[in-house]
Amino acid sequence: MIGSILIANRGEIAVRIIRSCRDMGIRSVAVYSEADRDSLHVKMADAAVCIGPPASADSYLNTQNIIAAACGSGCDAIHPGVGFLSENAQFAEDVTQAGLIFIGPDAATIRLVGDKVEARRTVKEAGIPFTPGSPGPIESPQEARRIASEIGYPVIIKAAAGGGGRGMRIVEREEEMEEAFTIASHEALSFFSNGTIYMEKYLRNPRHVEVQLLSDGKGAVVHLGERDCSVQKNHQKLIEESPSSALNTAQRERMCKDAVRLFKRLHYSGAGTVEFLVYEGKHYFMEVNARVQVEHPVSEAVSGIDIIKEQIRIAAGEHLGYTQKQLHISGYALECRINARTPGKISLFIPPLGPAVRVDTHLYTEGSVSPYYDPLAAKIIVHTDDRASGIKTMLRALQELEIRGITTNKDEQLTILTSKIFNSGTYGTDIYSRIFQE
Amino acid sequence: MIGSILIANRGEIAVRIIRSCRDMGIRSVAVYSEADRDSLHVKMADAAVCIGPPASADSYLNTQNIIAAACGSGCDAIHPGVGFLSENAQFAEDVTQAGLIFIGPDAATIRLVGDKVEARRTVKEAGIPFTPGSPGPIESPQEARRIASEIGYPVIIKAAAGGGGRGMRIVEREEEMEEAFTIASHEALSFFSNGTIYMEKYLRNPRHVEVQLLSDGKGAVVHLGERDCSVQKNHQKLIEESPSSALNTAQRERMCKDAVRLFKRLHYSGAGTVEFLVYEGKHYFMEVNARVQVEHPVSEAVSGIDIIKEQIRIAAGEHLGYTQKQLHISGYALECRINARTPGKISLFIPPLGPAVRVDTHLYTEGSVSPYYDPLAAKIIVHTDDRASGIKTMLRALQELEIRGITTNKDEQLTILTSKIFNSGTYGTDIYSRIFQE
Amino acid sequence: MTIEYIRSLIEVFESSSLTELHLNDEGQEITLKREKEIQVLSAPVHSAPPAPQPIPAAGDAAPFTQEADTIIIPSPIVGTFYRTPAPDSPPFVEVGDTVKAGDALCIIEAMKMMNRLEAEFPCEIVAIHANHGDLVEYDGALIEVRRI
Amino acid sequence: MTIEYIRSLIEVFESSSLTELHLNDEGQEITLKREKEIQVLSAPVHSAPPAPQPIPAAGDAAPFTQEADTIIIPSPIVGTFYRTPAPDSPPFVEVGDTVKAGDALCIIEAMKMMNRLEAEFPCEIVAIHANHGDLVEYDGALIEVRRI
Repeated sequence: MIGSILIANRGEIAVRIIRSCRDMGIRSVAVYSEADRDSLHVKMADAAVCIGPPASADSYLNTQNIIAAACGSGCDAIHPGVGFLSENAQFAEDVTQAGLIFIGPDAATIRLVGDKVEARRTVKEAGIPFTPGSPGPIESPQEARRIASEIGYPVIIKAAAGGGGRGMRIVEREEEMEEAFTIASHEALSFFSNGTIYMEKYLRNPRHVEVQLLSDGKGAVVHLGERDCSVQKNHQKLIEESPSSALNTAQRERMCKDAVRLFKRLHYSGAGTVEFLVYEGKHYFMEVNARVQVEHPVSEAVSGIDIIKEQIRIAAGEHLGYTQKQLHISGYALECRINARTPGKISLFIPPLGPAVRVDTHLYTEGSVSPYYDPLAAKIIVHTDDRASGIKTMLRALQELEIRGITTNKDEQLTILTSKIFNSGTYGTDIYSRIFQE
Repeated sequence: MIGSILIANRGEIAVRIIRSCRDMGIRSVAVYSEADRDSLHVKMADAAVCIGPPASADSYLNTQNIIAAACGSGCDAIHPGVGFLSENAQFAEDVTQAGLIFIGPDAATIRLVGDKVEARRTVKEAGIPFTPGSPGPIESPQEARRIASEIGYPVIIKAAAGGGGRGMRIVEREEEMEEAFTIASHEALSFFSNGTIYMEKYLRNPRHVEVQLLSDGKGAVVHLGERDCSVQKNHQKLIEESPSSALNTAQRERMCKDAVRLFKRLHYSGAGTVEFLVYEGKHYFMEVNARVQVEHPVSEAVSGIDIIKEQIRIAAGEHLGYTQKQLHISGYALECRINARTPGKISLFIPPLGPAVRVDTHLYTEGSVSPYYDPLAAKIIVHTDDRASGIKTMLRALQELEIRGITTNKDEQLTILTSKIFNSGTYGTDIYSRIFQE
Repeated sequence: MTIEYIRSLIEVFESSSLTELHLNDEGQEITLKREKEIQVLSAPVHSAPPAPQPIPAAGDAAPFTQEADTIIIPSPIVGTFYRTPAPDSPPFVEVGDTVKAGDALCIIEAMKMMNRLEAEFPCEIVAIHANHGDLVEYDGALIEVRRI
Repeated sequence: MTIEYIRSLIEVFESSSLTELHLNDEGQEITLKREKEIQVLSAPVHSAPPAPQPIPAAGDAAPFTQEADTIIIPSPIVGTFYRTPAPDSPPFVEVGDTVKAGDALCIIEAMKMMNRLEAEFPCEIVAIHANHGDLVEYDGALIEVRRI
C-alpha cells in the first residue's frame, strides 16, 4: 500500500485529494509556490514544501523541484491532480524513474491518447464511432480542401497535440480553407511545438457528454455513467450533470459500452474519461482525458464511489474488486463551478450546507484568491432523485453560498439554472450564448 | 400539495426543514423568540414571525401564537421539528382544528405511543418482544415487590408518561423498592402530572438501537434500516451510526420486520422511530418516537431518502410510492453531535466540506449560540463504505471543523472516535463512562 | 484633533459598554454620550412583559413607557390586526383622536377569537403602525399614543 | 495621549500603506515607523530570482542581500542538504570559518544529482540554518554569512 503521497497541485483539487488521503490513513505532502503560502491545501496537508516562485512554470510545473520534494519528504507516490502536470507523459516517466508511483495511467498511455491522430487510429480499431475526418495528418491546404469536399462543410481543423480551443479553426466554405489551414498550423507549432494538423466534420451545437471510467490495468473496467458538460463559456465548462438529458437508456448504454471497450483495448490503468459529442442521438468520439477531471464529483455522487480513492488503490496495484453489475448508479447529480472574476482576500466565506449538497473548495474566511492561477473558486455539487429537484436544490445551495471580498460568476450560474432553455434539457453547446444573447 | 409551511422550531432542525421546503418549492415561514432575531432559521426562511420572549414556554411552546402565526401568514401546514411541540397530541389536534395540516402522525397516535403502558399493550398484541415487566400500571410498593421477584432484579421503574430519564429508578434489591417506588411516583406526578408507574426488567449495558420508518397511513410501510445510538452521556445521544455493529443480518432483519409490523398495526402516518434495547443478540421494544429525530440524517445517508421531504409528502396525503425492495440501503453512516458548552457569539465558523461529509447546523460566522435553548450546535454526518473508513472520515471532518467564540464537546468526540472500545464495535450504553472513567 | 482621531475614538467608545466619555487633552476637549439602548419608536426594542397564557383580555397588556413623549402599544399576542369592530363599521380610533382609559383601540384576532385591546390611560392617538388585516407579531408595534 | 489613542493610531496606521507617521499635537508628539517588508533572517520573505531551469551549477544562485549586516543564502532548488562532500568527509564549512569566492559551502542533492553551492564573495560563516540530510525547500534558508 501507499503510505505517503505528494500532491503536485494546488487549489480545490489539492484539498480534495488531501481529504481522500486522510480517509485512507495516507500521509499527504503539499507543494506550494511562494504565492500560495497561506493556501488551504498547505494548511491541511500533513507536510508542505515550497517549490518555487508564483509563476506556474517555475513552481507547479517545475518537475525537478516537485520530484525532489517527493523523494526528500519520504513519499511513495505523486498525485498530479488536474491541469499542470497531470497529462505530461514525460513527468509520469520521470516520477517512475525516481522510484515513485505516478498516480495515473502510464506514460505510454498518456502519450498515445494525447496525440489526437494516434488516438483516432486506436478508436477506429476499437470500432467506436467518431466524426468523419482525415485519416491522419494533413500536409497541405490542397489536401485539406480535398478531404473537406469529401466529408462536407463545415469542417474543423485541429492541432494534433492541441486542446482548450487553441489551434482550432472552423471552416465554413472552401475559399476560407487556405488561410485557416495556415493560421492553425502556425498556432499549433507555436503553442504545442508540433504543427501537425488534422480535420473533422464540424457538428454544429452538439452536446458534450463524457463517460467516467475506472480501469485497474488488470482487465477490470467499469464506467460510472456519463456526465453532460454542454454548458460552456468559451470552451470552459460551467455546469456538469449526470445523467445527460440528451440520451435515452439505449443510447447511454451504447456510449458507455464503447468507452469501456476502448479502455480495455488501451489496457488503461487508473481513472479516465472518454469525451464524446452527441448529435442527433448519436455519439462521436472526441478525446480521452487520461486523468481525473474537475467534474468528477458528479460521478461520485451518482455512483457512491470515491474516484480519488480508486485512483490511489489502482496505482498501488490493487484490483478494482467489483464489477459493473455490483455498482448502483442512481439519482441525478449537478455541479456548478463558481469562478472568481477578480482575485482578492476573502473577508467572509459561507458555503451551502445540509442534505444533498457537497462543496469542494480551497476558499476560507481570511483566505484569498490568487491572481496567478486558475479562477475556479468552488464546486457546488447536489445529488437528488431527478433533474427537476436537482436544479431546485442547486438554487437553494447557491442562495446560501456567500463569498465576500471577490466577485464571482454566481449570478450568471443562477441565470442559467433558472433559464427556460436549461430547464427544458434540450439544447446544444451554444446554450450559454443563447441565454446571454452574445 | 402543500404550498406554505410554518416551522414551529428553531436551531439546526428548523434550518434543515427550510432546506427541504426550498428543494420542494414550498414557501417556509419561521417563528422565533426575541432571543433568536438573528438566528439562521430566521434569515433563511421566506418569512418570519416573532412569537414571544426568550423563554420557550412563552414562545416555542406558545401554541396559540404559533397557530395564529401560521394562519395569519397563509400557511397550509405546520412542521413541529423535534422537541418542543413535536410529540404534543393537543398541539397536533389544535393545528388540525385550525384548518391546518400537522406534519406528523395524528393526535390519537401521538397520544397512544406517548403512554408507555398503552404502547406496551399494543406492542404485545403485535407480537413484538419487550423486556419482561408489569402488565400495566403498578398501584403499590407491595405490587412492585411481587412483580420484581417474578421477573428478577435488577428492575427499572418508570413513569408511564415519562421520558429523558426523569421519573426512572433502577432497583437492585427488594429492600430498596419501597423508597424507590415512592420517589418515582412523586417525580412522575410532579414532572408529568401523572403518577402512573410501571416496571421492566433492567438490562445492564444494552445497546440502544432504533429503526427508522416511513408509513403513509394507507398501508405502505418501509424501514430505512436501523441506527445505533449507544454512545450517550447522561441519556443524551452523542454519536449515532447505521448499520449497528451489534447486529448480524438475521437479527437486523427480525428487528426491522418487527418495527414495520408495529407501524402497520398503528396505521401510522408519517416518519417515526421504534427504539429497541439490544441485549445478547436479542432486541426488546423500548418506545416509539412519533416524530422525526435529531439523528435522522444517518438514515438519509444510507438510504438516499430525504426523510423531511417524505414527511411533507405523506402529510399532504401522497402515497409512499415505493416498496422496501425498491430501496437501496448501502454503506455506513456516522453522526457526531457537536454541543455547545458555553453560549456566546461565534467569531468564526468553518464547517468541514468535501466528499462524504454533510453538516447540519444553525451556526454561522457572526451568529451566536443562545443560553436559552438546547446546546446542539452542529451535526456532522459522514457516509462511507464501512465502519472503519467512516470513523477515519469523521476524524478528517472534525479536524476541519473550527468554531471560535464558544467551547464545544469536539475534543470529547475525538476521544471517543479514537478510543479502542468505540473502534472495537463491542460495548454497551456504558461506553461513555468507560472511556472517561467516571 | 482630526476627524480620524474622533472616528477611532467613537469606534473604541462604541465597542465598549460606556455611555459617556469626556476627554481633555492639553486644552482639546471632547465629550461622547449615548443612550444605553437606542430608542427606535417604530420598532420597540424593549421587551414587553411576557404574553400571559391563556390570552388575556387584550386590555391587560401593559403598554410600555418610553422616555420620549410618545408610547408604542405593542401586540401581546400573534394575530390579525383589525381597526374596526366589524367589516362595515368605522375604525375604533383615528390619528388625532383622544381616548379615555378603557376605550377600545383595535382588535387582534387569534384562534378565531376576537381580542379587544383597550387604552389603559387617557391618551391622544399619534400614529397607527399596523394595517387593517395585517398579521402582527408578538411585541409588534400597533398604535403610538401620547399620554394626556 | 492615552494607550487607547495610541492603539487606535497604530490600527489606522497599520491598515494604511504608510511607512512613517509623525504627529505633533500641541506639544504631544508621536512617531510611528515600519519596514515595508518585515525582515526575518531565519525565513527570508524576499523572493530570490526564479530557479533557473534546468538546475544550474549551484554557484549560479544569487544569494540576496539584506539590509542587516548578514546575508542568508537561500536554496535555489528543492533537494537534500549536505554539509559534507562525502559521508565520511569533514563539513565544507563551520560557523566562524571565512571563505573566499568560489569556495564550496554545501551540496544539495536533487534527482540523484549533487549540486554544489559556492560562495559568490568572500565571507564569514555566521550560522547554518539547515541540518545535514534535511529536505530544503525552494528559497529555504541555508547558510547565513557576513561579507568581508
